[in-house]
Amino acid sequence: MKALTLIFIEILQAIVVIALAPAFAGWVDVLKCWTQGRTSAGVMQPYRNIAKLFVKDVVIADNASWIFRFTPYLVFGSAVVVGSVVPIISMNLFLAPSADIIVVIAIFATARFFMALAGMDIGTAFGGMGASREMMVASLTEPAILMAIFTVSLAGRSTSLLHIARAFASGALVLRPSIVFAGIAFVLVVIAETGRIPVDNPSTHLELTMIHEAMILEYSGRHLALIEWGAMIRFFLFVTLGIACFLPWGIAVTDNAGDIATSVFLMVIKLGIAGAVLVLIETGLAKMRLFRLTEFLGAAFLMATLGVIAFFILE
Amino acid sequence: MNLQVLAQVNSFLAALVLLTAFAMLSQRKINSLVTLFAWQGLFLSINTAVVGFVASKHHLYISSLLTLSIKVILLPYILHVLVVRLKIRKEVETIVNIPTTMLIGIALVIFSYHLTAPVREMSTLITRSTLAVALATVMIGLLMMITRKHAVTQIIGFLAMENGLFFAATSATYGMPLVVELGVALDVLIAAFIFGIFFFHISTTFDSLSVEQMESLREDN
Amino acid sequence: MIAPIELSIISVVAFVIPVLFVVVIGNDPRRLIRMSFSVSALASLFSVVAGAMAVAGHNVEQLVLPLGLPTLPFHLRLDQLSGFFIFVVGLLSFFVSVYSVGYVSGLGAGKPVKRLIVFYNIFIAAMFMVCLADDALCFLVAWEVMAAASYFLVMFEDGRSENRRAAYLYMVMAHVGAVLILLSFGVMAGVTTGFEDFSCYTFDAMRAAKFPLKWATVAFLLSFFGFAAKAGVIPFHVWLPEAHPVAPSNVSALMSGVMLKTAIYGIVRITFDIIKVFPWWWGTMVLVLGLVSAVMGVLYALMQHDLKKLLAYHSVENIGIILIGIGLSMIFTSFHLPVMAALALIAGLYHTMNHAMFKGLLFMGAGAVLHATHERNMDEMGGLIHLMPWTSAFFLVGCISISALPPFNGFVSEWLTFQAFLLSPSLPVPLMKLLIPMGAALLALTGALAAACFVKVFGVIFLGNWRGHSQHVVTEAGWSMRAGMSLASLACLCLGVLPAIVINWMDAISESLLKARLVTTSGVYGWMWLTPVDPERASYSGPLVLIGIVAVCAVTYLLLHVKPGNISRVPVWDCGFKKLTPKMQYNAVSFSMPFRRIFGFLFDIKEQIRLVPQHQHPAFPENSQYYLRVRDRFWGWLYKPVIDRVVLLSRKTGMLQHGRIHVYLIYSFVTIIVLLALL
Amino acid sequence: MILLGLIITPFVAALILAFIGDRRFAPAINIFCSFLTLMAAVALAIEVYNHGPIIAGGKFFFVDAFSVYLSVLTAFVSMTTAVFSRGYMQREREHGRVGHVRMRFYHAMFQMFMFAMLLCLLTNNIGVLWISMELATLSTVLLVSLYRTPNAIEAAWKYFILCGVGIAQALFGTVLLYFAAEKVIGEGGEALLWTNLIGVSGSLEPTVLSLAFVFLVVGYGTKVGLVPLHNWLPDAHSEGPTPISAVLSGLLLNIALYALVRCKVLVDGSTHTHYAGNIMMGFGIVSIVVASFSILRQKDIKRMFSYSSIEHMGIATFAFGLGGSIATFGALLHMLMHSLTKSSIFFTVGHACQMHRTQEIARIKGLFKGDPFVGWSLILGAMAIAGMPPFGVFTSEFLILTATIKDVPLLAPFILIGLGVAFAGLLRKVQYMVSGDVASYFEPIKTARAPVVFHMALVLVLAFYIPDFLNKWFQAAVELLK
Repeated sequence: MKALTLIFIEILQAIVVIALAPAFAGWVDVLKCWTQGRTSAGVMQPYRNIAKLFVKDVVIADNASWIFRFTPYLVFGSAVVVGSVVPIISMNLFLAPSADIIVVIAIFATARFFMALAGMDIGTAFGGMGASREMMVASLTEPAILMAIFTVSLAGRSTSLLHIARAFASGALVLRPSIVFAGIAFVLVVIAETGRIPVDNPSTHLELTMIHEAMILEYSGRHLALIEWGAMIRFFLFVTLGIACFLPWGIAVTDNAGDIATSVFLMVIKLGIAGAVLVLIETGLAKMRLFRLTEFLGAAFLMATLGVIAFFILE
Repeated sequence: MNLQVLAQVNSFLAALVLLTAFAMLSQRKINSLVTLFAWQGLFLSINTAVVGFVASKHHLYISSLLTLSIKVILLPYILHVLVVRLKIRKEVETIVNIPTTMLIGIALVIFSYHLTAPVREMSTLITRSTLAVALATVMIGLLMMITRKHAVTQIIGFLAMENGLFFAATSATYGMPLVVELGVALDVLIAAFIFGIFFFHISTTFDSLSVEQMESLREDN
Repeated sequence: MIAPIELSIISVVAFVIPVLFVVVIGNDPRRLIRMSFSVSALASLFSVVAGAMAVAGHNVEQLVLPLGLPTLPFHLRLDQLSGFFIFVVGLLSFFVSVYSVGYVSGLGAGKPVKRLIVFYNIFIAAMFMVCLADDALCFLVAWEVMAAASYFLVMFEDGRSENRRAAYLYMVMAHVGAVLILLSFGVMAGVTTGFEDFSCYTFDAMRAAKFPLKWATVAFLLSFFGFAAKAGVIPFHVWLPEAHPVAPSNVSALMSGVMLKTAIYGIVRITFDIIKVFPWWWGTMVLVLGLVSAVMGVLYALMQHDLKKLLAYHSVENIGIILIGIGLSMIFTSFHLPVMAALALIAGLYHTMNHAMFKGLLFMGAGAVLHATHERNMDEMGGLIHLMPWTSAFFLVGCISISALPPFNGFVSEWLTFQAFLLSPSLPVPLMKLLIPMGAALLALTGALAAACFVKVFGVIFLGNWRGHSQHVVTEAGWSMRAGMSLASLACLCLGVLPAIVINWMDAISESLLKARLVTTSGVYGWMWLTPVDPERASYSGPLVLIGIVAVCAVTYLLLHVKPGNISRVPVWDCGFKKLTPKMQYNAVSFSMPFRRIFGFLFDIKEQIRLVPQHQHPAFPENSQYYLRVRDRFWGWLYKPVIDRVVLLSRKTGMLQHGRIHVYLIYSFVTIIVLLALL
Repeated sequence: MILLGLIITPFVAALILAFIGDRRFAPAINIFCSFLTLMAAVALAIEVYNHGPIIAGGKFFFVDAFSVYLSVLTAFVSMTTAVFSRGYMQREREHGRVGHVRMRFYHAMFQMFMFAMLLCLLTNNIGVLWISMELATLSTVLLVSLYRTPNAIEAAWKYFILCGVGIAQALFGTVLLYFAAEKVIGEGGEALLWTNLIGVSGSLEPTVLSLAFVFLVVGYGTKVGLVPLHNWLPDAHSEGPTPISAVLSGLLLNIALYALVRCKVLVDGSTHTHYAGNIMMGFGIVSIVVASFSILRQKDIKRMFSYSSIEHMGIATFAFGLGGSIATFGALLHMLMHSLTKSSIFFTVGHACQMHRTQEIARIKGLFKGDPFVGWSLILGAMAIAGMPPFGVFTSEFLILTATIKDVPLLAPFILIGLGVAFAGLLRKVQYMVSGDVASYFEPIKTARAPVVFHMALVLVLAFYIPDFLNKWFQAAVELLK
């Protein structure tokens, strides 16, 4: 019985993740349009895009190898797997122990690795450019993200997401400087990781500025759909990851339906707020030149480091 | 004759040996060098004989005769022949000028006197005081080899050193055992033949006996 | 039942057989190659078994050979540590020997194959002896024989001047290192244990001895730098990127994969087994050097476009990572935190094994590529995945593993290292507390850069289109080469997916060295979960992650193919203008351009762009030439001055011999005067 | 009896060879006589091994472990050298570098040289020791100048003069020794007999002996080739015929060192201080450093290896000076290893030079391809002499270094720097010569492999396994010299 509930929760969470991710992306777009005074296409637009792509045929360059075709599935699959270990609606996921926060980051890194390879597979200049830039950004992001994790896991005395979330949720809502610094760092990192302004512009195909788009330029049909969807899930997961690490209050501890329902409800609200914050940042800033990114990510790293130092000095 | 006299004779001869050494050091002409060398040998052999008489060591007479025959007659003769054959007429130019060489020589004498002082303390022989002279002769021979640029003069310097050694042997310790004396004499003889051969090789290869041409094996460039 | 140590000795002796083959059937190269390398493979398997048994069976075996000096015969000893390294060496040399059957026969006529076979076997045997040796003399003999054999292997193609230069540089560095090691043994035996007879040159005696701190430090520094010269720790790494590329690829696989590890073995042996008690700054020094090597190594690698040179620089990086683990372990040990020390040590050793596997795999792959293309410059390659599907697949496995990505093995050891880092708060020294997180960040940076580097490598060599000027007929590697690579990739996967089992096996090492075990905590969730410290702290399940990803991929694939949508293959969309050419692809140099911009200050970069302007339209240049040269800064900083000094001194000594006999006589004259005056 | 045979054989051989001159079978006779000598030496060694030291010929001869092991070594190397020189000198004649007369002279003098060295080793009389040392010099002087080239003559002249001066100083030292001895023992031949001297060394006058030692060390040190008395050595070794270089490097230096060590023992016995030892250590260190740095910039292959001889003699001298059982053991082993290795190196070098008709390193290349045997034996020999395991030189250097680190740790770095630099220098040049493509002017020749193989095999085996009797021998010698 217990086992069944656990499995049910796992499946439920997976479904929530897969289903809600496009909506969140759509919500962010809507907010963006509002802040920029445009009329939006509505929250459901991403679903329409994905559906449209799925019905379309696939066109592949004739020198594409199996890597090119395998990557979309991997991107999607890795995103879903991560989605089933991050505590989003409940704190007892039986799969959660199979991957702690470092593993989660590493799984995303694997997806990115293959994405970059796919970018280079066709042998166009754009693909290579995208791959090179993506890996560069990633390599600068990695230290910052690790520092943030370091702080959190110092505070939570663990790197396992469940335990971190539990540790914070059980404690009262106190303002700890280390966590605040780490949180800020994490936000910056999320912006970089998910390719939002000012690091990258998801909605542009302006050749010389694009990073992520450059890599997937050759994709079409269901492959593109999977990649887009995977990217949305990734975006969604990063945000929920932040939520789980920095404000996990309200995530269901028990298994009864009521708690889970409330935690889903709370989660939606948190996501809404998080989206708003991101949009504010995005509209507040302009796209940076590629080699100014070092400063941006340096700031993130600095924040995270301050977090660690603050932890040791002030707490 | 009593010992005192003989001791005086001995030291007198030592003085002569030293004198000849200095004379060689100052001498420019090779012929006269050879002559001086012969004189030195002569004094040496006389001295050996005297010491032999004093200490009644009869093997010393033999070595005295050896000296006479080799160092006074044979070697000077060979050298002379060589000098004539190889037509070595010109004077030998020195690296350091004569007076300086002299001063160095004197310094050497003093130094060796200082060195042999302790030995003289413990020796009971009447000839002990001449050890310093012997050492000085060796040193001066070496000095001569250093300061002369000519193969023959180097050889003469070498032989002068041998003389010094021989003198040391007789004066410090009434002569080495006979077998050693003979061996040394034999070696000197062989050496004489070898440098004889050498002179011919050198003069045929370098058409002169000056050592200065033999400076091609070098690494300082 | 034969004892492990005897088994290992048998395998060492067995390596002589191929040498005999060279004498006996030297006239039939094909047969010679096949037989000798299969014998080497067999012999390596013996050692694998011996090592595995030695680690599993919790006892120490010793043996004294009737060889060596009358007063100091050769002592051998097989304990958990040496067993582990013998296991690693044996495993890789088994794979490589299998691979070599095909590789060496493909070398082509005119190559001195006999030489290769002879020294190949001596080399491996010597590595085993290094791990077995239990006294200074035996160790040094084995160590130097190993160096000499590998020197001749680097000299393999002695016609090429770069080989000669590399081999020479390598040999001199190795010898200097050996001299330092000899000194440190001398200090430990001669100075600290009152030297009665030669028995104090056995490691047993050194273990028994109590070292005063001053001399212990001297000995440690000497031996550490001696081993560092072998391991290629920055700044002693200059020989490594020269020597590894020019050797035959199977040899580079062994050199990079396991020869460097013998140095790690030496460091662990000296610090944890012989000296045992040390201040925390030793560990800090090791840690810092490790970090520097890791970051600099990967950055230099990123700048390379010569495949094997790039891999060689990655060896520097990975040695750095290993040293990070060992350094952490030393720090924890000096603060008497045995369990954490055990974790860090296991992390380091696990990475040792992993690096052996994937670096061996990568070099074998590189060998296959070179073999097929006769090209070392990546910018002349491309699109090989279509021509060499198997090789590319295996190489990809290597790339993922070395980039520390799950579910392969590189990730596990780096994850363990991170866990070790995360335990630093329990250190009593505040400084360490603040510094060690930085180290973790640097390690993360290293991992990410490695990933970038291998995206470049795989992308440029195997993906895209052929860039080469010479359209060379490229064919897939032969069966034996594929067999060797597939075995190695399998090892990578297993070590990545089932770490819990391996670590339970390795635990004996930490128990024998540090008297602490991980199993007590790591066994909680069974073999599927790896929980190094305690399940509350961290946990990773390779199998589940793998299965999960595979399952989701499969399901989505099936769902999307219930109604088969058709895939149309078309030429690449060239935006409507002139046809795309392979020249337009990103190549190694352009891929690493952003990194050059960001980390440029670390290198000595010379970059020129020459535009030949068109006469009517200066705006549109006729063509442009691009020249780039990235150099190692350390050569100018560290080595050139020393060399200049030595040359100057030798010129000075030449002054002594300047030909004038008078001067020589004066020397003798002055000598005697001086001695008399001193009297 | 055996002893007499051992001494007489080379002497008679010299006479015979001088008599028969340059016949076709002269080399064979040369080899045969050397072989007889070797047999005699081995027989003598066995006797000494069984019955301890021998005093014979009215106390004229004295053989103990130290001298007998050196005489076996001498006989052995001289035999292999004779084997090597057969083909070598034959080719030299074909190349027209030597004629009938000189061949006659060569063979006779070769044996005479052996006689002189054996006499050095076997005599009991310090004076005779000196005489035979001088004889050894004189017999090789004209061999060095055998080719009559200007360089050869220059080299021989320097050899003659410098060694003559040196040896003269040694004679002065000997005189002083006698002077001190006759006080205790009384006049006459008795006072120069080693067996008597060692007995009473305690009561010899220290000041005189230390004075004597200065002259002895400068004298014999000149022949050992200690810096700064070494200048004759590179010239003589590089300009003479290669077999002579082999025996000069491999044997004569040993003999000179032997004489020096004998005297040192006496001086130590009398002064009871480490005075003599310190002087020898000083010379040793200076020789090691200077020689190793000189190796770096040699252009002539034989010169380079003669510098390495200086370096190794420096090591041995240093070790004897250091004293103590380990260092002395190491020094003895080092003398053995060095003679074997160095002579085999000179054999291979000789082949290489004849193949390329030059001694210039820059013009010798591609030996691996040209003649693999020569190439490999050259580079392995170079590694052996540079102190790489698994060759015996490493073992002895290991022993010496351990002793150094224990007694005078501060000097160890100097030795190690010297060894390192020498290694780098040797390897660089030798690597150049063996690798690469064959030169256009390269002409293959029939090589004498047996000597090289013998020597290297011995060096290799002795590195791993020192047989019991040899060990006992060395121990006995160590007891004598401690």
